[in-house]
Amino acid sequence: MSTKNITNVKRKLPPCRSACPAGVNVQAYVALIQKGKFLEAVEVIREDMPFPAICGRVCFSPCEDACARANVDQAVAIRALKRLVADIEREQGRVRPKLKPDLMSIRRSEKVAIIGAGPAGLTAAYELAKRGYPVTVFEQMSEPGGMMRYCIPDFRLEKFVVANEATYIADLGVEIRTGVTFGKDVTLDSLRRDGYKAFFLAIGTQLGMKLSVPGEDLDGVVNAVDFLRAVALGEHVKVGEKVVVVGGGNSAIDAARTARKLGAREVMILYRRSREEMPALPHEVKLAEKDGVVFHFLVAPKQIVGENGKVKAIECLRMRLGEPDESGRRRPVPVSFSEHQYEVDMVIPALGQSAEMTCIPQELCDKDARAPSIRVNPITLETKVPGVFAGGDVVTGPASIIEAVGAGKRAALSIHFYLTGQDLQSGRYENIEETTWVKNWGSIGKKERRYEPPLEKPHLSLEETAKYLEKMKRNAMFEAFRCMSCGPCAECLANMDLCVGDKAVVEEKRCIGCNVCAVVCPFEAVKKNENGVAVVNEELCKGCGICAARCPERAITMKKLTDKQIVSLALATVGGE
Amino acid sequence: MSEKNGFEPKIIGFLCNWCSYAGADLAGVSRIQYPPNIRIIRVMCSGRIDPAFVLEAFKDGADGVLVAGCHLPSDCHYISGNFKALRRITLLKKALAEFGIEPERLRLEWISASEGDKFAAVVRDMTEQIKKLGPNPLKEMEVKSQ
Amino acid sequence: MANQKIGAVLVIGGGVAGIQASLDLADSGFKVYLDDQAPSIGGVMAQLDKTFPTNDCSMCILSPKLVTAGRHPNITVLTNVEVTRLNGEAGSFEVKLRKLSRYIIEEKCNGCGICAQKCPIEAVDTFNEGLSNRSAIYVEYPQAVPLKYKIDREKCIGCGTCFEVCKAKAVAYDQKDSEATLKVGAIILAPGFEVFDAKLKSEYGYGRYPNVVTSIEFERILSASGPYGGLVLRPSDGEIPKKIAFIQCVGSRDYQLGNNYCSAACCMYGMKEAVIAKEHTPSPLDAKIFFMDMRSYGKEFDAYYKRAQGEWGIQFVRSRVAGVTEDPKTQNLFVHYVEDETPKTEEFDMVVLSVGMQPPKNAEKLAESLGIKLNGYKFCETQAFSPMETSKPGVFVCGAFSGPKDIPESVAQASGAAAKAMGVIASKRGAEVAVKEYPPERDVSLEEPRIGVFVCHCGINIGGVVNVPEVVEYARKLPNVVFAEANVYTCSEDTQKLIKEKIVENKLNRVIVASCTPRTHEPLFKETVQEAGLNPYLFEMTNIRDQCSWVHMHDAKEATEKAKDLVRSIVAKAKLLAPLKKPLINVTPVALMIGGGVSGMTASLALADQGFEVHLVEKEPELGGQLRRIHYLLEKDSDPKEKLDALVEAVTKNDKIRVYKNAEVVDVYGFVGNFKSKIRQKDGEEKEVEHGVVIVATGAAEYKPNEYLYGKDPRVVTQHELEEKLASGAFQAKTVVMIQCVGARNDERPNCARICCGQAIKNALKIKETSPETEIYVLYKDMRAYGFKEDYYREAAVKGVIFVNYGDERKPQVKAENGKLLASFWEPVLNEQLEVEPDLIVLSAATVPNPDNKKLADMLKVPLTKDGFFLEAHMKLRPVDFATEGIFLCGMAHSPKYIDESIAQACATAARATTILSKKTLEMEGIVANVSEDLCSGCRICEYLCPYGAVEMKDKEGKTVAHVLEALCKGCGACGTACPTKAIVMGHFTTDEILAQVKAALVEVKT
Amino acid sequence: MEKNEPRIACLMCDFVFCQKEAQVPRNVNVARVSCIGRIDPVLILEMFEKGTEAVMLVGCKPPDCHYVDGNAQAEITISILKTLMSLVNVEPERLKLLWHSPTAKKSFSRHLTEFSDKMRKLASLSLKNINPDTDFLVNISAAKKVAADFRLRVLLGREKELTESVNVYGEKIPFEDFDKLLDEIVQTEFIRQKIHVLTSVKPLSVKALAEKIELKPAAVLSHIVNLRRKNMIAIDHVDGTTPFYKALEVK
Repeated sequence: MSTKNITNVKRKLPPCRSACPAGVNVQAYVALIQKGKFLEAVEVIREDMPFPAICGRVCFSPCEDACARANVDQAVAIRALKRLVADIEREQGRVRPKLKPDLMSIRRSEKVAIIGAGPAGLTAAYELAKRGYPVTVFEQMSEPGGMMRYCIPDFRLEKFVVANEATYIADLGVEIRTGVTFGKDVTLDSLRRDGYKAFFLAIGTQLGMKLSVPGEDLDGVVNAVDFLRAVALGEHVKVGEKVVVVGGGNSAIDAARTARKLGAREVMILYRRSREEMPALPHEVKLAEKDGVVFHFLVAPKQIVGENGKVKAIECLRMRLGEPDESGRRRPVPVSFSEHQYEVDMVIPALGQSAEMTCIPQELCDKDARAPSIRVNPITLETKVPGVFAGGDVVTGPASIIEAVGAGKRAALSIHFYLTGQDLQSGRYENIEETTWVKNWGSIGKKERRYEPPLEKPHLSLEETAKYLEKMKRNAMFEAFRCMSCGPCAECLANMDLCVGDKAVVEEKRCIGCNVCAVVCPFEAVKKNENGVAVVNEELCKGCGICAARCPERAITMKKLTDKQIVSLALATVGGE
Repeated sequence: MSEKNGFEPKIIGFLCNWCSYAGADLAGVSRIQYPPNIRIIRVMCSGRIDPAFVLEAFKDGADGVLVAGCHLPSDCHYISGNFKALRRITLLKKALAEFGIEPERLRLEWISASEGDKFAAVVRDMTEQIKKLGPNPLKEMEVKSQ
Repeated sequence: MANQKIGAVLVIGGGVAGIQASLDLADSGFKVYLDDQAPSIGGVMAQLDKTFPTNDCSMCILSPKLVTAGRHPNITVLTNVEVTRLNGEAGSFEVKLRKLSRYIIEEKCNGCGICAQKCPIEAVDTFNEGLSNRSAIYVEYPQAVPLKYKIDREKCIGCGTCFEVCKAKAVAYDQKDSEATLKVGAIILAPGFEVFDAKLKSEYGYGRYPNVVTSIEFERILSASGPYGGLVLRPSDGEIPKKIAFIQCVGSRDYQLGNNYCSAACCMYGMKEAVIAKEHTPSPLDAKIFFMDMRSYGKEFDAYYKRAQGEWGIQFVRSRVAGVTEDPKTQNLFVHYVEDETPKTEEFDMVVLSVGMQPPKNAEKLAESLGIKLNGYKFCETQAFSPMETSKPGVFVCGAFSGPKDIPESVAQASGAAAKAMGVIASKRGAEVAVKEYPPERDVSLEEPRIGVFVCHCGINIGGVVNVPEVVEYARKLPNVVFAEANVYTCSEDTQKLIKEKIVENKLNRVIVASCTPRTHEPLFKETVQEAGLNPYLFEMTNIRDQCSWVHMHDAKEATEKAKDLVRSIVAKAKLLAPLKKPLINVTPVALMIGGGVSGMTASLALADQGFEVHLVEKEPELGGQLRRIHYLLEKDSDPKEKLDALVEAVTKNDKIRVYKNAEVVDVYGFVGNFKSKIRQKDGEEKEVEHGVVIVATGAAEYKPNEYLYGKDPRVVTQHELEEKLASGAFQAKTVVMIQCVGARNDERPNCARICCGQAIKNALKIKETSPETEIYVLYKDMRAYGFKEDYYREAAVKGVIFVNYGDERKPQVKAENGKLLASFWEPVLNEQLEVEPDLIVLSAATVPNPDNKKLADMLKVPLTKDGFFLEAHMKLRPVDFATEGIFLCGMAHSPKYIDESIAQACATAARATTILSKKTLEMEGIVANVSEDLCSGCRICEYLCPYGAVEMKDKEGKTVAHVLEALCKGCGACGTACPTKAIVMGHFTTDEILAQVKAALVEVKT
Repeated sequence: MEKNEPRIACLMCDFVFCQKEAQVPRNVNVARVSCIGRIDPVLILEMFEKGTEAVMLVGCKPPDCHYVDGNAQAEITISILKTLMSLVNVEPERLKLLWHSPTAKKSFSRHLTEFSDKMRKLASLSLKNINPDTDFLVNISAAKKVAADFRLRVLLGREKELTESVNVYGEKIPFEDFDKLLDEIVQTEFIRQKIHVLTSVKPLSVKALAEKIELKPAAVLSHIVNLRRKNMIAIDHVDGTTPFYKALEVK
């Protein structure tokens, strides 16, 4: 059973899942990886989102930020695990959706149009298709994937990976129409006329933000988005000898690395704040440094110096960090008389993106916003026009893939409610109690990460690849064991016949209230009630049975795996009894 | 299973407050287990126990009666109540047979406040013995006469 | 100054002496703080199996006192406490105390014991003298008061299990030691003694040979609640011994060890242990006691000795044992000793060492913090005429701390010390204690019985076995039960409030609690119902814990059925309960003192000091009694003449004391609080006086021997006569022979006269002082120089006094030939008959009871011993009380004794009398016999049976009927049972009530 | 199955169990459990009692454990069981705790085969069982009672807490001290339980017990005293000068 439909129920979730905008059941697939059930693990991820391979590569992984393991040593390498299982799955050949019969059986007639085949749009399409809606996705570009396809360089996210996951969605019956420009080829009205009952605008942000310093028009100033898209489209892109990238996000890193790979001799990144404040993923930064990219922190451009209409140098100011701003990061403040110049021949601003005004229907445009965007109800994503929903970067401004996925899921749910006439507010992830039920942090042995994501794909022969993969699998399992299974039973189905539904049961009459069960329970599943008798919280009990093994009065038994059963299992053929 | 084997006798225990009742308490404090057949009735002194009480108890269907007091000669809180009990109960035992009651059904024991063990042992032993004797014959007579 | 006095007393030490002193003070209107270093009170007596000479069960007689002290509203029991400093002076002290942490919140602990059952850590059980283990959380023994657990911090590993299982939430690991300051007017020291460490006598092999045990260990071995369940077993192999040797004087009378004194109690307890061991052993047991002198000097002790030799067949060997060795194979023991100048070895299965008493370990610390002096042995220093006074005014002492002594001596001293303390703060009586007021009683006589039943879970003690909700449900359906409910702890403070509310809400007129034992908890609940306006006798209790859930732990179903039976049975009784009045008796705050010797005068002064009037009746023309014949003391610490004069002067000058000389009491009528007596004065005139108590202090006299030419030859004198000679300077002799036990320890008077040995030593030393060249022979049976008197015995021997032992089979011979006195006697060391020509033969004549005792005993309706001394209520714990309330005895009327002992007893009677005289009215127990006069045939059986003289016959309309003096009735019920016409009804235990209870218990429940 | 093949029970944490292809020797029976910390020491003893000759526990190699520290609990169990087994007079090597992982280099089958081979070299336990001279059954039933005893189990349950964190007084108990204490308790309780088992068959004297247990009579007596304290034993009768003790039923 998918868990996403029971979201209004008060539920306790482990921090990883609760941090994930898409609500991926991390604990469950990690548990499956512990057991080496890699393919099952991918399926668990797909319960909640359609991009295991993509997210396994480029997700910001808020789950890892939240991971309780960090209290002991380091977070579990969740993203890397995800990538590995997705890759293992791909090894097996083309993946066809294996939808559960109960989902496939419902076929609905209300057509849904989704604008934009980026992560938000595709996710919404995926979710709606699973519910049996006929869905059409309209995409301006020639390939689906949006920024995933066009803005992330191949060395980070291979094109075929995006293609595969889009294909998986198409295989569910989603029609993806590429090369269709919204606002030009189709409009809301035209689509309505074509019989579409609901709409999801997930057009993303396509325009790179400007530096807003003198000299920005000079030849040799290319915005990161344009630069990366051109590369992705396979256009011939000329890079300079000395390239400077301005910005600290992943795009900046991508642009820098791409430039370097395209032959730039020197590539530097200028960032206003210090390394700690950089939004880019740390391992990406590391890779960039490995690629020879030089970082200059606490530096901001003042002007681009040109010569003959071409970029000659960039003049910068030193910055220092002041008080924190609304984002919580410390605001950079220019240091007077600290002007200095770098000689460069190419400047790539990578300061973020904004939506294209032309794509946004007039009636939906948020005029108050700094950049063009669509105002929506943050929970339901409905716009002021009934039946029209919007989400993703176009609403939030440039954000992460996983946030877009989350938006796609929310939109899909809203559209479903809209089309079935239900209250849009209902069924949301609310009342989430996020707790880690592991006690005694001190008693947990430190386990260093044994599975770091491979920095670069190794060039290996076929045979070697198989071996490599085996090794990776083993490391992945080690890594998965670092998970402390903080949450209640994740219904991972890892121990299908043993632990599912197995709960500790206290025989009240025998319980003396010594509290040993609560002491040995790795979670907080047993507590004494006001009568001093141990009570098992079945929601939290994961059926490990340690309490039963330790109860000094032997007052605890397991519902399924009883003592008697263990003995008879152990003696089944041996004792002949 | 014969009826006799399933028979659980009811025993009335008259215990003096100062020694024997305290001894029974000590059996409890020391968690010494004995069969649940006895129903204890507290009196201040074993000298208070009228032979009539014992006879009434038998008449009401008791299968056994225990009278317990302080050790002779001088443990008695009331100086000499235990001697009085000794005389009365000894005489009564002799007379019981005339009522058709086995004298073994009536016991007089001296149990001090520190003899929890002894109290439990007496109850255990008495229960066993009366089980062997079977139910109070007066009860059977009653049944027959009805 | 007087205004600053404080009406409270601190009693240090919670042994039997401390408890007695506390009870006397508390019953006389003073606040008492009873402190003990141990976690519970009871002291050594709690460890003993039986007590001599009556072989009473020690716990049986002690435990009611423990409970009373624990519950007394005027007594605050402070345990785990040590005194750190004392400031101030008599009447107004400030004492600093340190209370060591128990790690238990005493107010919350209800003693259920789950913690100890579940504690995983074992420790050595010191109460059982290391013969068994206990848990790291423990009470010393099951009857301990207060029944509060304690964590042995040294052993506890801090696993937290006790905290978890304690339903009362009483465990507090963070509890710290605390300091407290008390303001008191006087202090009584009763810290008791320490048992001698037998390892120091290495020749006896204690600690090396498992079958050598100390006497205190042996007490635990004998105890039914001890490690071996009361069966005597050899620690080496668990076999029942066939032969046990008792070695006396281990750590006593041992000059080399520095313990020259005699421990005073060992001879008797050794004998007692031998006797009880035989009793507890199913197979034949030989017991042999190795002793130097058999010091069975106390009241009725020699009779015990005789029975031990005869009836019980204990063997006695007069020899100091040289050593004990072990047969490593059998672990039997060889006792090596010398008898008849011949070295002998005898094999035994077990050896018991009668270890002596030592001052408490903290004696010096205590003395330092209190500023009192210790004697050379580090016992508390006292003087013959002030045996309870320490060197610091306002600080008194009693019990073994002032010198080794047995229980009755300690108890007497304890009461005596209480009297002394009362004397200091008499003006503040009642100042520190609150009298509890109850609401007026509801008249329920016309109401139908409306019974409320409260069933206690007692945490899981009951609820874990008995299905309490089921019992409650069952109780609800019983006839007349209008209310029933379950409580987690019915005894808790909030439940008391609840019970009171429920009584009012449901108009309950009978209340039943089904919980633990009424022995400890009935008074609490009675108080509760009384606070709700019900007569306390409308309360009943049934015991479904100690006598049900705890003893049927593995049979929940049967236990539940039994609990129902018990509830049904008690409900049947409760239906019939009637309110009882606690009789109130007015008290005349006057004492009648019969006898004007040192005891009578001391007791009179002690009472007068507290403001009570005393009529002191002396038969002789002069006050002073036997003291008049004493010229000097063995201890030499004071001049008896001076003391006598001071006493007489104090008595005659005291306006509270009315002295009648040449007078006698001819009639006593009445009962406690309300006596009327006639005193016939010198002129024959009879005067009637009213008084609340009687104290018998009639003393005793020196036996006039007819043995050994006494009266026939002037050179044969008694010790008293010798003393006169010595005092007047008329003594002159080259050779003196003293013969001990003249008129004592024979068939006619089997008991020891106690003081003659001391007299002989005293006079011998005096002779050696004035004429060192005089040869003195003391012919004795046993030199009974007990306690510190041993020092003088030794001194006399060192100074050349020759002590020669004789037995009954070879008594000394005395004859006069040719004007010469000849004394011949057997000298056992030389093994030959000796003959000397003494100039003087001194007979240590027995002390014989006052010949008037019989008459007085009849008048007072109190008993005498066979010897003709007065017989107290209980030889061990009530040494100065008669069984009849309001009458007391002291001094030599009780039995022969030294001056200090008489003074202690005299003060003791004053304290005991004060517990009555200090009250305007006495509230008696309501459970008494009632005579239905119409039915009474006047047969007098009840009068004859009543051990308290509470039944008297009176005339009612021409018919003689029995009448119960409620003040004297103790409610035992013996009369009611015996009454042939059933005219006597026993309150609260009526025949109807008991029979209803029986009948209900036997109802066959059809389920 | 061939005769003389040692019967081996293998209990395996399900998180280790994923090599379905593992070759299991015929004399070994593999049972899966949720976690190796699930194994109550009593169960292992029960297996020995019922004819198993060796037991192998397979758990996730520390610090891997799906339930955080189930394997640490298993270690505690094993250590106490080894002590008990030597008291029972069963070679402690008959009990093996194997840390394994599904991807370990050495295959699980090899572990099993090696263990089985080792066990084959030991004398058969079932022979001990048949031989009335050995008190295997008495010992094992005593050991079971020890393992089921509150006193021991409460400490086992708190071992980690007390030795790794602090006790109620805020003190940390050195592991060696705790281990020594546990050892003492196991030794003591084993003798007591053995006395209890022996006397539940028929009343015995101290001397007879001392001979059977090979202990000094004095020590036996002191154990009896403590059994009495817990109402586990009582005097049955006295023969001459020798008391005979009989075990009392414990719930």
